[in-house]
Amino acid sequence: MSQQFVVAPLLVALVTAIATLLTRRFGRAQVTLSLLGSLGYLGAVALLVSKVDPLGASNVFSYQLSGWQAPFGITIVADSLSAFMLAFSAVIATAALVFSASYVDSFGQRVSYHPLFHFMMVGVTGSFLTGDIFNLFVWFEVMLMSSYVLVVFYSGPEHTQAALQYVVLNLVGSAVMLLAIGGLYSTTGTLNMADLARRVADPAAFGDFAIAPVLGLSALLFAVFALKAGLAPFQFWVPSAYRAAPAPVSAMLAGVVKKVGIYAIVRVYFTVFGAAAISELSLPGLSVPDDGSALLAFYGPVMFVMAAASIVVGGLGAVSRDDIDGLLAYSSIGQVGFIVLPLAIAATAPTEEIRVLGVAAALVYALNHGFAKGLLFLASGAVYDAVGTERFPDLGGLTESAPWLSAGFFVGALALIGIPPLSGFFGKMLVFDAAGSASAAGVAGSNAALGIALVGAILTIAYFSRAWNRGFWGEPPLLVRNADAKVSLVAVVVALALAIALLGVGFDVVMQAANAGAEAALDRQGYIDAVLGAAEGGSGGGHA
Amino acid sequence: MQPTTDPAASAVLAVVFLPFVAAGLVPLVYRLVGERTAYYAAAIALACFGLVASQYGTHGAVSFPWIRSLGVSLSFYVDGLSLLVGFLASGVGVLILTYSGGYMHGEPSQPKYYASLLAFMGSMLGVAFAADLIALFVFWELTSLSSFMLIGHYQRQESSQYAARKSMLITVAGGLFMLIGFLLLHSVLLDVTSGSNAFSIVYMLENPELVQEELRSAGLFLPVLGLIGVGAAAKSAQVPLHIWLPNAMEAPTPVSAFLHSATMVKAGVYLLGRFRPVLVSHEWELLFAILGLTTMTVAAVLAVGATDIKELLAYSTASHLGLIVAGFGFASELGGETGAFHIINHATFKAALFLVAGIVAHEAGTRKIENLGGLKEDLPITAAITAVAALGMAGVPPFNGFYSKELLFEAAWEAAVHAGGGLAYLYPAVAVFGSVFTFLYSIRFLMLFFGEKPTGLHKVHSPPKAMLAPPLLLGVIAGLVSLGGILGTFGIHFAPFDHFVGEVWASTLPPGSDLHGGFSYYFPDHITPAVTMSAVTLVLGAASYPFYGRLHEGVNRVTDVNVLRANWYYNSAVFGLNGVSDTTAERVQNGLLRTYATWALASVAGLTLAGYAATSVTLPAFELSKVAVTVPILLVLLVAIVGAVAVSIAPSHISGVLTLSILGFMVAVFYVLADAPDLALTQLVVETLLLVIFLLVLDKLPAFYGNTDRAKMARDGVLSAAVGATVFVTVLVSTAATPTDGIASFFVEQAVPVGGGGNIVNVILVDFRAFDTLGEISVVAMAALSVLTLVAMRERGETQ
Amino acid sequence: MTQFVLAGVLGVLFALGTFLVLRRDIVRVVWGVTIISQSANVYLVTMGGLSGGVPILSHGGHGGGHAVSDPLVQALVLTAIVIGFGTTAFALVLTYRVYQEHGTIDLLELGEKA
Amino acid sequence: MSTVIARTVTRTVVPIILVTAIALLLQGHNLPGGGFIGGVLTVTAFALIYVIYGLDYLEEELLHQIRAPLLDSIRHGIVENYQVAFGVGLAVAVVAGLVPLVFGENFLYQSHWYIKPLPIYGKLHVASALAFDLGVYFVVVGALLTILAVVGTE
Repeated sequence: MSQQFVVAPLLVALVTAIATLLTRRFGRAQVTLSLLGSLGYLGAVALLVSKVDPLGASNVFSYQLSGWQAPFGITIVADSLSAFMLAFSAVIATAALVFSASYVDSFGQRVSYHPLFHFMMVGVTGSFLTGDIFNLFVWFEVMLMSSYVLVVFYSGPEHTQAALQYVVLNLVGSAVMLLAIGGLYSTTGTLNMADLARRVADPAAFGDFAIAPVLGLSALLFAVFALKAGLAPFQFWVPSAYRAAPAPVSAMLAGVVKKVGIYAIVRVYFTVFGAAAISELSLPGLSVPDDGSALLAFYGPVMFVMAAASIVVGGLGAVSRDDIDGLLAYSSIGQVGFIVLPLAIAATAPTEEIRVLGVAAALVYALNHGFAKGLLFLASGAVYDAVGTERFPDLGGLTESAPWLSAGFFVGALALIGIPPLSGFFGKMLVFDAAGSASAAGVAGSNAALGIALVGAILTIAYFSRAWNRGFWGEPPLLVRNADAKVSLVAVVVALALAIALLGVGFDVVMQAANAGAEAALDRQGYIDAVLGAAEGGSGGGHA
Repeated sequence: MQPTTDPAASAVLAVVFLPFVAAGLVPLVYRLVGERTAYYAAAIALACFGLVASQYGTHGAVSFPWIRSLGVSLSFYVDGLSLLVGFLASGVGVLILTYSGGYMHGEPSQPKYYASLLAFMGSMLGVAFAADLIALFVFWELTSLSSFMLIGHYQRQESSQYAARKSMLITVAGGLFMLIGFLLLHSVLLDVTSGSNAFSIVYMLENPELVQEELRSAGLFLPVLGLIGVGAAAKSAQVPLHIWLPNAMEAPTPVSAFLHSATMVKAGVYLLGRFRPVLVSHEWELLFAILGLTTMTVAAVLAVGATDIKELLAYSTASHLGLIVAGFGFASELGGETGAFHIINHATFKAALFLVAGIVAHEAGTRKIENLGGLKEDLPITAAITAVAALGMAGVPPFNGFYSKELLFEAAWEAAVHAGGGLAYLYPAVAVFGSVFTFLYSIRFLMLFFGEKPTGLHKVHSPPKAMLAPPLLLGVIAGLVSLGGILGTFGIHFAPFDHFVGEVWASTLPPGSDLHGGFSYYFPDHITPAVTMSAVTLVLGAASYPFYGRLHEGVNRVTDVNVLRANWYYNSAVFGLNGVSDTTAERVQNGLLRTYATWALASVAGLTLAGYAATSVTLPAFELSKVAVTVPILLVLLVAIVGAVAVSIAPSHISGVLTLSILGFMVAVFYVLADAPDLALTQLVVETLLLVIFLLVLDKLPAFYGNTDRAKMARDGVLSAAVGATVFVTVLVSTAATPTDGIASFFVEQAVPVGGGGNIVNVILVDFRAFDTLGEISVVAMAALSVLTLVAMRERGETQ
Repeated sequence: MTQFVLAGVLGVLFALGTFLVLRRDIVRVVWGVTIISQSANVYLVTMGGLSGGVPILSHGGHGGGHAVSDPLVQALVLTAIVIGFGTTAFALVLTYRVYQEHGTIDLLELGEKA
Repeated sequence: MSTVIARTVTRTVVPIILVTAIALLLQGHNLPGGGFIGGVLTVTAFALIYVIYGLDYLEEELLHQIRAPLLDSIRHGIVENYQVAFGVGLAVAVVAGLVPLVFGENFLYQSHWYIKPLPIYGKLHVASALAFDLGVYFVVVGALLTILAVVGTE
């Protein structure tokens, strides 16, 4: 029973966080430890991925913390879905950290930057891996607490104000999450997600508890996840927080932290609640399938409306922004809509194929958005570092003085627009494909989904082409002509751009991983067996 | 048909990827040879041309696996149509790149220029040969992208930026429509082909009837047709999406000649030719014949209104693309023939004319039509080239454009007759009307070389050889094609040429179509409806040419009316979008936490209550509950509420904090009564510490009492009530549930024997669920870090 | 009927918290958040059942000797209280810093400045 | 504020609080208490000294050490010690969780032993969880003191 690799990424991040906390007095050593820790994290994630997704197979591993058997102890679970999320998060995090080492001023690094960054990764990793709903709350809080501080990091007027909004909304969110967890525990008698999935699917076997409230309770939880993902109408904190945070932190917030909300939606609604035995469901104007996915039928329209609103608000808001960060922040709102749109389709899908396709599309889009938006925020940071501003009115002609940086930005923008063969194209294509397949299968609303996706995609072209013209072409002002982009920063941007191109050309691997992730997300029984079956077989019982 | 051999995989692969590799090497080459990079690039194009030529006579598909999990392969298909576009892309490429060697002398950013041109050529070759819907789309979008880069070549100029963005918005967005069309096609084919061929164009070409049938039965035939049509129309500048093409002339002239007349804009018509065998039908004819003829006419009229020679040529290009679209649109075999032949003719005369325009602009220093004239004295060879090309463009017999236009007239007439007359006679009528304008602007262009030299125009120098040779070659080819028609009348045919055009034609027809013994063309020797139409065109054209000036004015007066200009709609939309964007940002993200919280909380309440309503949750019976609230607990809770109310209406910060701690202490007492001593202790100490921190902080804050707006209070009250109601229902429904086998009993049983501790709560915290505690202390540690950061970074804030 | 009283109490507490969160004064907003999270804790404890016994066993090792209140929710709430303490402390210091940077704790004024 | 009475009371009360805090920490496994509560109570004792005597007294007279503050904006070097305390606390908790890995058990696995015979005490029950709880204790003490010191200094 040495499946320590499951917990390894979390431990590496945690140890790194503590090590960088204890070495604050020794600047150099701290940065070195931090970078080493980040590489170690990358390695731990790679190990986990290689175990979960060896060629041609996908496994589910569960690990009982403190050695207590599920569902009593806390379980962490590594399956293809978690592995997918962890894998791309680890890469983006490493890039952001390397960038930070030469971007954030050394005083800031010494104060708290590195421990906070790694604690954020602890929270992210814990959230991706945990198989316990309350434990999810705890890791959310770890992630949030560090992100609060990182948003307010520069501690100026705009930073404090942005953080205030971010903090208050999320504190309310935390309370709502507790409420939901309490209700679910009281209703079902468990906190373990696999156990929860088993119980809601067959309440008769567990005391015949009332299943009806589960939908409302899960809706409370959904709002919290939507808040984390920055989905309209919970997107309000996004623009100011992304503007306020240091560039690499914005890259993390948009590229990784938001995706935790997406992951939670996929995990909790498709894996855990997907088969809730809700039989009587009345949705005005909508038909409810009788194949045991009635709960998802409720979330289909909900997710659709939220996704559509996000796409429109984010896309429209981004067009005329006067600064790169603002544009990227609004863009993030819109892009999260693109991630959730195929989930809405998956929730209402009539066939298993379309359901898998929808979830896989969301995963691919999440990955692409992580890379592309991460790159763009880092590029924005590098521009700021070189020019001293990232406001369009003061920019122009960057391609002349910073060609590599501009090329990196261009690749990121094209990836989000969906120009092939960059990875972003496949994200967009799969979103269209999911909606198109649903449309061909006659699912209500799928044509609307196609339309919204198209509008959003055109808006993306509109705002990025405008940004390009204003910032990168045109007459360079003096500041830009004297710009001296730091090689270490530009290198990270270019490396990410290359990664985006490689992921597109070698998309087969990504697609297989996304498919495996989607299948894992929908393989409820596999998840339950891995957590509860395995526990009976061995790990926790014979304790002490 | 003679037996054909399969294409060579390596050659096809090389022809598509060689330009990309070469493009990647451009910066290096430029460093070595400087401006002579033009000839390096031309050599690459020549190599591609040779590779394409080596595949002449082959027919079939080669395939390489790419994204297996999606069924996407990198497969290529060689037939007449793809070879034609391949020849155009590489052949015109050779000429353009050579020409650039002279034209771009001393221009900035040449490496980017040549790299983009080569990448474009590769993309275009990819479009030509791709036999997989996704692979086709990949190359399709890459052509848009390289076009964006090239139009924006003079990146400091705002007009270039405007033009580049416009072309990107229109062509890339159009591409997205096409992508959706492809994906719908794919999802329909997925069931039929069991997945393996769902993206395969070859499969579709082999089973056109099946594909059409499946599409129709899924109700997706029209959507797919329309979506693919939008993609083609955007790329091939069909009305009203043509507006990007005139602006694209901001690019250096070789680019205009290459991308925006000879090749990239042909991608759209190529697409129609490619899908014609699969989708041709009554609806197809209606859609594309009308679209094409409209474009042909409208763009020809606009060309008459042009004041700049490149603008004139741009509208002319759109017009001729319309002609080709209309040709492909007509469902008869003749339609395919028209399109196939005119693609060739247009490429020769239009590329030649663009290069001529480049010479004129380069040597005369102006592109204004009114400032030019009498150029033949200084540029005799150029004048000769122009004569052949412009007369071909005008459709004057016996020049090459005449023969393909004859085919259009024939196809239009036949379609009208076939459709039983009536409104269908508009086809030939509009075709003639549009052709008159084509005649007019073509002659006007030719007249640049004749007549008086305007006073402002000085001695015009001869262009360098590198700039003269390419148009000369194109002019010679156009001349040869023209000659072929005359000879054809006497039964002498350029057999290989006719055979090739026949191959192209065959590619655009469904299997089993009648090619009437293969393609041949000749000067008409008897009166047919088409000949009559040609004659009418020439007579009307010649008769109205003297009034060209007035027509020019008239057209411009009409296009001054905003609502008649597609551009006006584009500009209004794009600039209007900025306003909408500002409004969105200001209204939605208004900076007020109250707005944000209102939306978020209202959504939480709404969503949750909707969830309860959807499952028709029933509130539990009055007496049934697992929760027994005793009287002391009740009293404590009531005091807590009083505390909370007092907090809400507290007149000052201090009183608020003190009442808040009453609430906190009541909660602690509640924990005592609820048999939770650890919680009570914790709550007590935490409450004390919080009180201290509150007081310390409040000491520094001003006393602030937000003045109360009654309307807002009422709204907040309603929202608060909704949130309260949500919680109320949540509490009620969750107290009613009675699951068995809850996990809690396990902890009670195991705490002492295995956990080794009597305080079950503590055993849970440090053993059963120590993982939670680990997270919890991380948060506490970070809270301390956060406070440090907030204070320490204060002075540093300004540095970033 | 007691559960109705309980539900009513919690509903009112949440409503009051919500009302405070919507105020202009940052300090009041923080109070609101505090009330909401304390109410969530109270809710969790009541879900464990109120009529058990103190979940502390004598060290003899007999497990099911007497019925105890659900110790799990108590542990969860303890975690939640501590986390809530950390975040509230941060929010308070943040409030102070907002005042330092902007010279106001009026959210309306803050919003208009942005 | 610092009247003679207050100072006298503080001198008496602080040791009592500290002893209670440590008792709560140690007995937490069996009786109400534990790392968190013990920690907060310890902080209360320090807070009392700090309120009555001021931070300078605590720093100079009681701990006899003056460290140069790492961050110039944090006036009191003692905050450094607090920070080390919560860093070390986290480290202790994590190491306590990691040790079982050496024995092939899972992260955070806890065990307990009876050590006997011992003079006077008879047998002693030692739970490995105490190490973890000790980590919690240090985190709480360090973190809360940091917050109080920083907020107080402002």
